[in-house]
Amino acid sequence: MKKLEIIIETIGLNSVIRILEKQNISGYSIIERVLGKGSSGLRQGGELSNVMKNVLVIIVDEPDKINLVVKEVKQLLKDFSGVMFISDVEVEN
Amino acid sequence: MKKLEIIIETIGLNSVIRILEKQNISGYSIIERVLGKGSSGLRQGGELSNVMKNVLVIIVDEPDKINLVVKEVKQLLKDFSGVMFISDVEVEN
Amino acid sequence: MKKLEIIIETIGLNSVIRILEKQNISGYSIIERVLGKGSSGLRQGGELSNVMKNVLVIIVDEPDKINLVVKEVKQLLKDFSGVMFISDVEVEN
Amino acid sequence: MQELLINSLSNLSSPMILFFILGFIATMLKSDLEIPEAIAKGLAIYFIMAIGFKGGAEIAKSGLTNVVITSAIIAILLGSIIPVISYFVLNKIGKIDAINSCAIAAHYGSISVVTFVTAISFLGSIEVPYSGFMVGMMAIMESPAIFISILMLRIVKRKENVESRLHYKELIKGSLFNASIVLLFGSMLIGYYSGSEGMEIVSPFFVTPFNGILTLFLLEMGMLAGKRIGEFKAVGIFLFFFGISMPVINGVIAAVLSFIIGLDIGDRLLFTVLSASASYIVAPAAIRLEMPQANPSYYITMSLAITFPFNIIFGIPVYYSLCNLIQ
Amino acid sequence: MQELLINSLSNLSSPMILFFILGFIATMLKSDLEIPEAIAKGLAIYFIMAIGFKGGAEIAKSGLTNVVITSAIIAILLGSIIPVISYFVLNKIGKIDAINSCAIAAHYGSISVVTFVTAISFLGSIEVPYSGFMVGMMAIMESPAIFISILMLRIVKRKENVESRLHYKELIKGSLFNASIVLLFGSMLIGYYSGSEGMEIVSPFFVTPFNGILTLFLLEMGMLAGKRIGEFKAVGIFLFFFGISMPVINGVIAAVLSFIIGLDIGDRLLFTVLSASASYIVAPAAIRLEMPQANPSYYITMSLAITFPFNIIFGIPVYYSLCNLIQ
Amino acid sequence: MQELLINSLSNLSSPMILFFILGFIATMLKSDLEIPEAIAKGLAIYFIMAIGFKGGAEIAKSGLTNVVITSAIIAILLGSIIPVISYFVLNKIGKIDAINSCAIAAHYGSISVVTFVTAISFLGSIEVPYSGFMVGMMAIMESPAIFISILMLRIVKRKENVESRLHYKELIKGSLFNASIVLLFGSMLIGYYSGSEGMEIVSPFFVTPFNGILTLFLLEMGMLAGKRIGEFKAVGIFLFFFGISMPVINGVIAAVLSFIIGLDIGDRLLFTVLSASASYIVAPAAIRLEMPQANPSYYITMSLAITFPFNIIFGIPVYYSLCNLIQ
Ligand SMILES: Nc1ncnc2c1ncn2[C@@H]1O[C@H](COP(=O)(O)O)[C@@H](O)[C@H]1O
Ligand SMILES: Nc1ncnc2c1ncn2[C@@H]1O[C@H](COP(=O)(O)O)[C@@H](O)[C@H]1O
Ligand SMILES: Nc1ncnc2c1ncn2[C@@H]1O[C@H](COP(=O)(O)O)[C@@H](O)[C@H]1O
Ligand code: NA
Ligand code: NA
Ligand code: NA
Repeated sequence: MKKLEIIIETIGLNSVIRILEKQNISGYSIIERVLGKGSSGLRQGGELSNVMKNVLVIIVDEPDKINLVVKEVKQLLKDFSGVMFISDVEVEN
Repeated sequence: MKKLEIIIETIGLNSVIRILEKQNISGYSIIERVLGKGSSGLRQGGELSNVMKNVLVIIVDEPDKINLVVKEVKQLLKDFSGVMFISDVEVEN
Repeated sequence: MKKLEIIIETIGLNSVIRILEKQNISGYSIIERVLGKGSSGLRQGGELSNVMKNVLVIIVDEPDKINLVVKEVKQLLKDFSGVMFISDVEVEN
Repeated sequence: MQELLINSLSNLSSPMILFFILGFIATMLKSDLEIPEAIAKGLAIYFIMAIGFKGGAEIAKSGLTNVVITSAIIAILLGSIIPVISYFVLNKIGKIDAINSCAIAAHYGSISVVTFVTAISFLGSIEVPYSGFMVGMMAIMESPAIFISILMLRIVKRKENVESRLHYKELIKGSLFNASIVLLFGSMLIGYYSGSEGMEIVSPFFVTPFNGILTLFLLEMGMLAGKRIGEFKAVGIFLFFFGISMPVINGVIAAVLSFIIGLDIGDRLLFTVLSASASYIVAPAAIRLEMPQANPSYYITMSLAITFPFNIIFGIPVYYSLCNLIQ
Repeated sequence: MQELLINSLSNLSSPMILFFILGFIATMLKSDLEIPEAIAKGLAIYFIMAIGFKGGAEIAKSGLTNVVITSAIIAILLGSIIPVISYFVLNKIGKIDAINSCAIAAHYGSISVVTFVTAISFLGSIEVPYSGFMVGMMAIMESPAIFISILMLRIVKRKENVESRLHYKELIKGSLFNASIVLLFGSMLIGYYSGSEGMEIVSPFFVTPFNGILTLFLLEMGMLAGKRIGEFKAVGIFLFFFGISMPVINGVIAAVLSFIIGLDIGDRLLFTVLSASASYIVAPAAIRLEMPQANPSYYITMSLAITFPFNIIFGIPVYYSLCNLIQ
Repeated sequence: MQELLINSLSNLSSPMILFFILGFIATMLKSDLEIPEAIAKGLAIYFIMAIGFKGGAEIAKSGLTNVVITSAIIAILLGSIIPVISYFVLNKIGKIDAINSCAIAAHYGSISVVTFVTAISFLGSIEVPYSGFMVGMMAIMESPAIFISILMLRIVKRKENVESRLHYKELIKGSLFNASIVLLFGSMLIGYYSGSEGMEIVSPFFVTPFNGILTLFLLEMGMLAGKRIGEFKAVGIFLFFFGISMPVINGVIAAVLSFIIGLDIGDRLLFTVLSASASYIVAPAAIRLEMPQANPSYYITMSLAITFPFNIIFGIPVYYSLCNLIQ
């Protein structure tokens, strides 16, 4: 199985969830209030609009499904700040 | 070394810690307020009881120890919502 | 690409960021309020000084750059509680 | 009847209720109004301290009569029979499976602190007094239904040889020493012990702005309730009607019982409200632990998004008229 | 002139403003003073409820005259022309690229609730009344500038065939049903409906400690503003001066317009302050969504760390003198 | 003696102290009472603003005499000798290693704001006045002990050639410009500058509900303290006794010194309480940075879970009697 981690600015979260829903992803996890730095500069919170904070979305699924998600999120990341990386995991259930 | 990530509903955290303690795991980390979706539906917080939130527990240890933990947590996941996945990491100390 | 995860006590965060800046790391992410247990005992929060909480810093970069960071953070971890681990990731952009 | 109308309208025009409705609607409209959970949790503690302290101080002033003991018995009785009745309605009439029936029953047998606080504010607005010990009755009624429901499930399932998963220690800890019970009894004791002198010290914080702070809290509660509106469909029509009719049935039982033991109208209303209310903080946590196969969407949505708004908006004045009728 | 001096000094010696400055300085000194965001968000809700309720209750008492309709028209007008003027100043004089010009223009056309609250507190201190409906004007002025700016960008970019990215649904939802608009209008309605009786109930929370709580809130706002000081250099000299001169220009326009329609001095000050203020909660979220190529460092730093402090510390008494001059 | 009893009992029946004990016990019983940290941090800021402002306003009213300078000298003196004495007790009598001795000494030489606030509330309850400048003394006493302890460690370790790790910049920033010092002095200045007029504006928030809000804060502090009870065993019997006897010794020293310089009873009590109290916010952060080999479990548990409760519950009335004796 593959683990996809998407770090994206908070206002992009809804769009990511819409993609996951469209691709019928069975499960995902969200960590809010992720700060950071990237090509678009510092995101260190400290404002009331949440524009300067990121979220981390974790998705573990079949490689094929992950690829479909990656393709769509790639498109999304043209408009939203963020990064995305994939690694191998073994799922235990 | 292996990295084990357990995402489990908040009320299951104490049971996970008990397992880690029993297996003499030397270290672990906990991220609270993890939202998500899985086979048991949405967990999007927004209630005062913490029943609708997850935690993420990260454990890095020897493969053997991780296996012992996995075995016991698997049992636990029959009663609590959650998932568990393992990956390879290199520890630097 | 490599993913470096550093879990370190909150008061060490500034020093980590200084290293990342010195090494010209292009991006990193920070998750605050990480609790845990390790060789220095329990860090379960519950105090107003933040001395008993950790942060998780995630850095995805070229292996060479990661190695430079690892070397310096290793030095840092002599004085601060924390652990550090590396894994392989595929970056999608 | 006319009185009911007047009370209902007066309730509906109280800022507290209106802000609750505002919060509910705002969230339904998907307004991005964020509710800092920390604030909601802090306010919950404030209200428990405030009513506990006030109850204790009142007891210190007026003393305790024998009616307290009868009341405590009634409280335990109500907490024990409501889950049983609820179970049968759910399982036999609604054809809900045994596990979910037990889980939901536990919630309706337990109580909601915020509903109680709103009823106290309602009594204040119509200037009807109530006894300080009633706060203790709330604390007493929090846990019995949870134990009874777990017991029921064991009886029902005893043939199925279901793998037993009773976390005795955590359950008892969580039910007897849970946050609100410890804090409620503790605050009552403190109020009792520090008396009217203590009351003077804390009243600019616990009494004067009480209703104002309640508007803020109910706004947040309305938002939390409104957030679950999406899960209404999952709950289904039967459970929806259960969520607004079971409270009335439980309320009638409490109104009658509290009349029989000779309580005054204010206390009777509070008993009625406690019985009609459903738990959405303590019970979910306990039931999730003990009945993992039950669906939390059911019980949380029902108690928080159906029964709680119903009680707050319509229930309280209706129950008050009910208590006035029964005499 | 002398009056301006007196008002400025009195403003500068008000605890609210002083705590704002303290927060700003403390953060600049890199003091580790942490601002629990949950508290700031909770206080923001408190102030919206408080001024909304008070506005509504005031309308219930004094009624509405035709001036409300003229005022609403002026509000929409101001919200529509300010972004256009701002755009031209930024793009033609400052040579800022079209996208960032549009993005910044949206912020200066929209409003800042906290600046408005501080102006209300200023009017209270010099005992000048204002009309309840002005709170509604604030709500009305929040969104038009955002729509106008997006429109401007489309017009400017129409030749470039820029890939269009208008999130109609989210934009309208976020602009019409956003937190502060729903809560402001809702609170006004509640205040109107529950009237002076309701006012009595909530005033120990929403009126009596209002100014005191504002000191705490402004301390936090000062800290948030001070935190961005590091990004001043990134903003550059032109944008810095824009951030302190555009408010004055916008203020003059509003002062004149509101004088023409015959408003009293209090209401004129509020219109001036609304026009002079720049949004740092609603606009950033909307603009980030619609104009991802614009640099958020610019607009957040300018509205939160330059214009907001300027208005709070110097602007309000200056605008008051201005309004007094124009008559 | 009788007076001590009366004061002790009166202290023990104050709602503030009782809620502290309730929080402590509730957490020991492992009640799931959660403490939203954001609320605790917000309240901490509230109290610093409240006492700072009040102190400054008081100075504006009564002026400053020469005693302030002597007091400031005494404050620095106490902050410098207490860590030295503590070090010798810990290292020579308790056989605690040099690093942990220095670390703990820093905490007992520094101060606890909440203990000071509780002492102010105690003085209010027995209607004994204190001087506004004493709030400044608290700010002055926060950092010297931290510097002295670091110095001591360098002297002790100079032979061992321990790799030096002095974060000069961060240390000085963290000690001189730390949150509470900046906010305390800032609030005093604001209170001084805005005087009795400003006081009138903020007093419905900073004065009237002060004691009531303190009950909520002390409940939370009690919970934080109770949460560490599990680490008592790790601390050991010697350090436990140190935690309840060293404060008394330090208190006696302060009581004598403040008597010698001719302070009134209220100010003497405050000096005594400051000396007796141990830091659990500022010192831990500084010491963790400078002495990473010291065990934070020791100093946090001792100052937060042993000395703080001891001072709050028993210490303050005892120190008051002490101050009364010495004259
Ligand atoms: N190389 C990286 N490693 C880890 N996190 C990153 C990296 N680059 C960007 N991020 C995260 O993604 C956010 C947006 O990145 P960007 O779009 O590059 O500004 C940043 O604020 C970081 O939280
Ligand atoms: N495939 C997945 N990837 C990431 N997180 C998951 C996945 N499945 C479940 N989760 C997380 O685990 C929680 C419980 O899952 P479940 O027991 O399947 O309902 C969810 O709320 C998610 O936070
Ligand atoms: N083996 C481990 N796996 C995951 N997290 C760890 C591990 N060891 C330590 N940590 C984290 O690192 C922090 C400091 O560790 P230490 O320096 O070993 O006390 C702990 O509080 C944990 O949050
Ligand atoms: Na009930
Ligand atoms: Na404006
Ligand atoms: Na001390």
